Amino acid sequence: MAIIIDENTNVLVMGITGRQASFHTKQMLAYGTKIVAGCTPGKGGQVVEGVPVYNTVREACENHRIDASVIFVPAPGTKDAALENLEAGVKVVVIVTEGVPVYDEIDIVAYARRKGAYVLGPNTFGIVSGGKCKMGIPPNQYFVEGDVGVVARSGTLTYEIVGNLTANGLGQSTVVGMGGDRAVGLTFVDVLKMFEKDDQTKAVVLIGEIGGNNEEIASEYIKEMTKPVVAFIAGKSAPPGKRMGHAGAIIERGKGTYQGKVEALTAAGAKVAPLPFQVPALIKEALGRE
Amino acid sequence: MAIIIDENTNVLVMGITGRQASFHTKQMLAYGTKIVAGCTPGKGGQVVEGVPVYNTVREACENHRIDASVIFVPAPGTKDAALENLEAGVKVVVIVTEGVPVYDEIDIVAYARRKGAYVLGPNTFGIVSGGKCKMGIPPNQYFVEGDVGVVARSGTLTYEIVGNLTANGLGQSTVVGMGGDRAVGLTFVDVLKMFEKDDQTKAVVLIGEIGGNNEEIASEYIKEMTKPVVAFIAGKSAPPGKRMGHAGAIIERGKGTYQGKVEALTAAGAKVAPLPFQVPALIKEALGRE
Amino acid sequence: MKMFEYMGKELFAKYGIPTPKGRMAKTPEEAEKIAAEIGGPCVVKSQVLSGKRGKAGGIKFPNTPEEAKKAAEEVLSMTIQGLPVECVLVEEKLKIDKELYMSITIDGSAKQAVMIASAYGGMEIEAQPEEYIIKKHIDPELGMHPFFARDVVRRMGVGLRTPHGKEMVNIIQTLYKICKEKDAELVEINPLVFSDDRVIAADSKVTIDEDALFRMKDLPFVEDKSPAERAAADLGLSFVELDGDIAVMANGAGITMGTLDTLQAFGGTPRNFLDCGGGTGREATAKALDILLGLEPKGLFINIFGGITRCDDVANAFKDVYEARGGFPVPVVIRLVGTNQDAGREILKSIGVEAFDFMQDAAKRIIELVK
Amino acid sequence: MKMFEYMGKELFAKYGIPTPKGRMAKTPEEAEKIAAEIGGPCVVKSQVLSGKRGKAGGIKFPNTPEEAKKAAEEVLSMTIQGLPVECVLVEEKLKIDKELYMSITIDGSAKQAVMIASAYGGMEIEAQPEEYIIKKHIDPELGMHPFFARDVVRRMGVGLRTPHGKEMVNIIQTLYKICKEKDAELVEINPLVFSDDRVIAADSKVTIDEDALFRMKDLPFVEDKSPAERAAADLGLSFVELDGDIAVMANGAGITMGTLDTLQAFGGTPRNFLDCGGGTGREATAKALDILLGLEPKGLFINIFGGITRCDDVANAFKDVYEARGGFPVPVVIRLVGTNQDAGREILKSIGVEAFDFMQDAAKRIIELVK
Repeated sequence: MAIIIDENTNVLVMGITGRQASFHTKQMLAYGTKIVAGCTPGKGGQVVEGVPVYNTVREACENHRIDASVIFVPAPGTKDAALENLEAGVKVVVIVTEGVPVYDEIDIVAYARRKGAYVLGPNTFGIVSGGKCKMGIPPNQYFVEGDVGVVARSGTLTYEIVGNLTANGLGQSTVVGMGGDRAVGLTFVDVLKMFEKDDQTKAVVLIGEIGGNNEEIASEYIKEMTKPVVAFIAGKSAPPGKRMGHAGAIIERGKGTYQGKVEALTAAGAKVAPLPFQVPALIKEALGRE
Repeated sequence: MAIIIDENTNVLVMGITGRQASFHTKQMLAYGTKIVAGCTPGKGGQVVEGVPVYNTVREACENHRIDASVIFVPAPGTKDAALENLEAGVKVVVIVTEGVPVYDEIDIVAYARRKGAYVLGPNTFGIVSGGKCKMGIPPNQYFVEGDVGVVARSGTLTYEIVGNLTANGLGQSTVVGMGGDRAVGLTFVDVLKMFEKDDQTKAVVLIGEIGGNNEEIASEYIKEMTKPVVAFIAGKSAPPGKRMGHAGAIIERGKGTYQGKVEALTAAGAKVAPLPFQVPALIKEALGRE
Repeated sequence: MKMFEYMGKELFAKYGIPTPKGRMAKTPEEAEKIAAEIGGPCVVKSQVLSGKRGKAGGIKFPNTPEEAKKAAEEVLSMTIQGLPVECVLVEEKLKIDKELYMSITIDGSAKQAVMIASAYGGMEIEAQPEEYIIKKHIDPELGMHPFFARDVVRRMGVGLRTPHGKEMVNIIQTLYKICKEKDAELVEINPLVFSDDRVIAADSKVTIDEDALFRMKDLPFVEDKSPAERAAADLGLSFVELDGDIAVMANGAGITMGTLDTLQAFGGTPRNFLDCGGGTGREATAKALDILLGLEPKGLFINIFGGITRCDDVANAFKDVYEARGGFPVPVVIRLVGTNQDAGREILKSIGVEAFDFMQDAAKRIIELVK
Repeated sequence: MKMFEYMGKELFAKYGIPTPKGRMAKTPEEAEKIAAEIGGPCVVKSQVLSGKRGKAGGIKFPNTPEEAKKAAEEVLSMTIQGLPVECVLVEEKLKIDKELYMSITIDGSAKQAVMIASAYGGMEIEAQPEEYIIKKHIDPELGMHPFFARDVVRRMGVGLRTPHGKEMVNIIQTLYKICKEKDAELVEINPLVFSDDRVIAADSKVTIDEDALFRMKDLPFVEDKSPAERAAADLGLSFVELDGDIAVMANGAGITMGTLDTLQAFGGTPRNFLDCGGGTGREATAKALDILLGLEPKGLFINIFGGITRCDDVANAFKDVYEARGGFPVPVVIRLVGTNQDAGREILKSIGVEAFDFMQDAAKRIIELVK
């Protein structure tokens, strides 16, 4: 089944006439993604990689059912593009753009919550339902269909681990990039709950990193899960980060360290891989495979 | 059963130390309303008519369960007072204040919708569940328990009609003042739905007036109702009102006239009383009573 | 509070919405000077708070400063729909390639502001078929964003990368900004004009929410009421003059309408609408009675159902006026029930007036008396 | 972007938050003049983007303009935590009745801004027990309202009708206004001081979201990075110096951390963190390699998993630097897979470099080479 997107998802590409967006439109189409429309204001009527371009999301929605959008517009226009999609009723919005101001992110996430929509990112590599649909920028060849769900904060590290999984014969149900920024749409718990319910998914890889307390919160939910979870947490060797005044210290109160995250995950029954290349073996072990 | 409020409703009075508010606190207590707290910033610790006063709604909520609030603060502070109650989780907010700027009203109503709360007003006389609980300013003696639900836009006209009902032996389940302003919380349909579900209510009086299209929208729902509805629409003799530019004309497009409302209501199966004093007879007829 | 066209345009200009060159003039000489500054064909527009200025001859098209002076002289001596013209707006005459329509107002049913736009503006906007009218509500929590404006412009059939389209995207966002910052319940541009590459607000209609005037200290005050309406408004009361012969006072908008309806149903004709509800005290009620008597009606009908309004206050006000005038010049009927009813009736009795219990009985009685 | 204390206070003052009398000085003479204007005991505070100024002697309390000059002279010659003091803030010395704490920052978990306040401010704020700390999230769609501020002040135990309480209600609302209008990810007042009837921001810490600098043209630019960090930042790259001996380049924050972790797990020590992800092109990658070689490491480890980053771009950049320098001064190991992997490897082969397939193998190899 996969989660969030699949082979029936109708995808819109925001900013499709841009250089990066048109390149990745081609890549996504090659992966099999059903891209039905693109949107660039003032460029309605053009065609990019065979995809019709509209002036506004509403115009695209008048001509197609849009299930999900992937946003490639520059950071200053990202909030507007995201709100445009959410307002038009698009229920999955994937924001690849980096460098979006944090208050813009907060506004996007709040509105998405009110509209009952999923936002991935900002600053996400995207999402791939193995063999069915890719939204975003990961390299196609490493993502194959299978029964491992992956949820991650960072991009290339995910390719690394997914590459390892695939090389070891472990395909993926869905690989979800939540985004690397401070205020992103989905949490680990949101995605873990979806994997727990998804028939196709038999085990889950959680790719976290130091900072914040998302992994600690996720651990609480992992306790209730029936499916095995293998985690990798990046940043074991990182020196203590620069703090945001006293306020940062008060918010973190000692949370966010590598050790704390590993302990929380381990206590919740997840296996933590010390290094990225060790993830596949732990998954195989958890699934009783050789 | 009554709707929205009853004998178990814990009520907070906003601005309780003011002259009007303290007078009406006394009247509401005399009616039997369970007023458990008042709120006036900086006057926490005082006691008004035996009711403890708090500095903020949050402080009141730390000390009492607050089910409903009635707001008597002056218009410039009304939005803040209403949002304060909604933010604290109060689910019924009755705004008596007149003269609230319309954009403030829009903000209040939008936030209430998001919080799943009922707002009555601004510019409402309030709400009375006959014999159980009164929030607002109507004269106590005319409101008695019974099985007629009343929903109205304007205040004194409601007293007039409720007075007629009571004089004719027809008590009320709940009398709801939606408020006379342009952007108020509840609509006729919202309240009619509640009356339709309420066991105590056997018939409904709808007190409307010319302008807007609330009565027309209500007529659509009245078609589906099992309970009889008797309506009075004020303004038959009024000259055409002053319009708000072309925009007003475009929005109204001929809606909002006395004749249009009477036709819509009649077509929906409601009886329309030509004059206020004729309402009780139509209710008795509808209920098969003498 | 309605604003004059020139004030609305000043507001537009301050917020960056393009308006025609020109400004307001109070004398023909000023008009001449402005026309000379503009240096070409002009428009001289009467500034009154009423539509139909064009049909009334209140808009002239002079070609020279001298003609502008003469046009202003004529217009400034006019009275349009009962309103004397006190100033004119002198502006460049625009080359008009296309007339469009844009406004934002309050939609009470939706409890939101609503953008209304059409590619077919001008005098005939109300007659346009529904499908030529774009209506788009503005989510108050979301606010206004460029995408909203782009979609309106797209639906108006204007290209988003054209100079017109870009300007319109700005104008739409600015209109909402004005609404929010100035508590405008209406901002309307009709027509919005394409003139070569420019997009210009050729007219303005701006109405400020009177309830918000307390926080709009920087706006000029505009008197848009008749003297009697102003006197009532200063007492905090809502008043409208009508054509009949029975002056009416009641407490509450709904019951006042209901009172007029009842009078009319029994064959009477009301002289006015006067809502003195909301706890109007003794003194203000007395002044309101003076306003009513100033209308020289054939009779006076007072219908009070006391709630927040107290019957003794109303009775005392009545007695004050009675005593000050040594009686009433016309027949009076009072219906008085509700808060402090007994005290009120005692006061009335002291000057020989008997109050009624029911509105319908009282209404019938005043009609009999004025026949 | 962190702002100096004096800049934060200028921002506060512009928004109406009370700050101590005084201003910034770059020379002892200016400091003397400001102290004379203040006309009483002063504080001379070093302006550096680091805490612990007091402990380092960077805060002095002169009583006269002459003493202020001398104090400024001393402080302006100091270096605090490696940062030279380039200016001082000269201010009135406040009578301090009470020290409180207030800030607004971003809570990433909640995806909202959060107000943090305490009645017990000052140096020890982080050590206060949880129950003395007030945390209240700000709903972004609802925004900031007076009631929010009143409830914070109430919880701080300050009367809402006292001069202190009223001022604090204003300050809280203003802090959020600054956050939103200036894209501040942190505004902090520690301590907020009661001085008789006044409430004064005795310190300021303001950090502007670097991602929002494009729309904050009116703010002064503050350099808060080391020269190497600045060079990397100008290339759009994230860079941190560390203590080890292997320079590292990888593409993506997570994989860069994972690379450091892997190195360390096998006994290596990284010289830096350098994320050159996000599609950095040939030229920028070459410049980044120059930065790394400038660190004089014992070895260089490049770990690329190409996605949006293209392997041929990285290989070309490597070749460019190789050729420009006539070879590398230290051992180099490259792991190169992903987008355009074959093209990249061909380029590397042309200069005799063989790329690795797996990170772990490559990591082991560079460690061997630098031993």
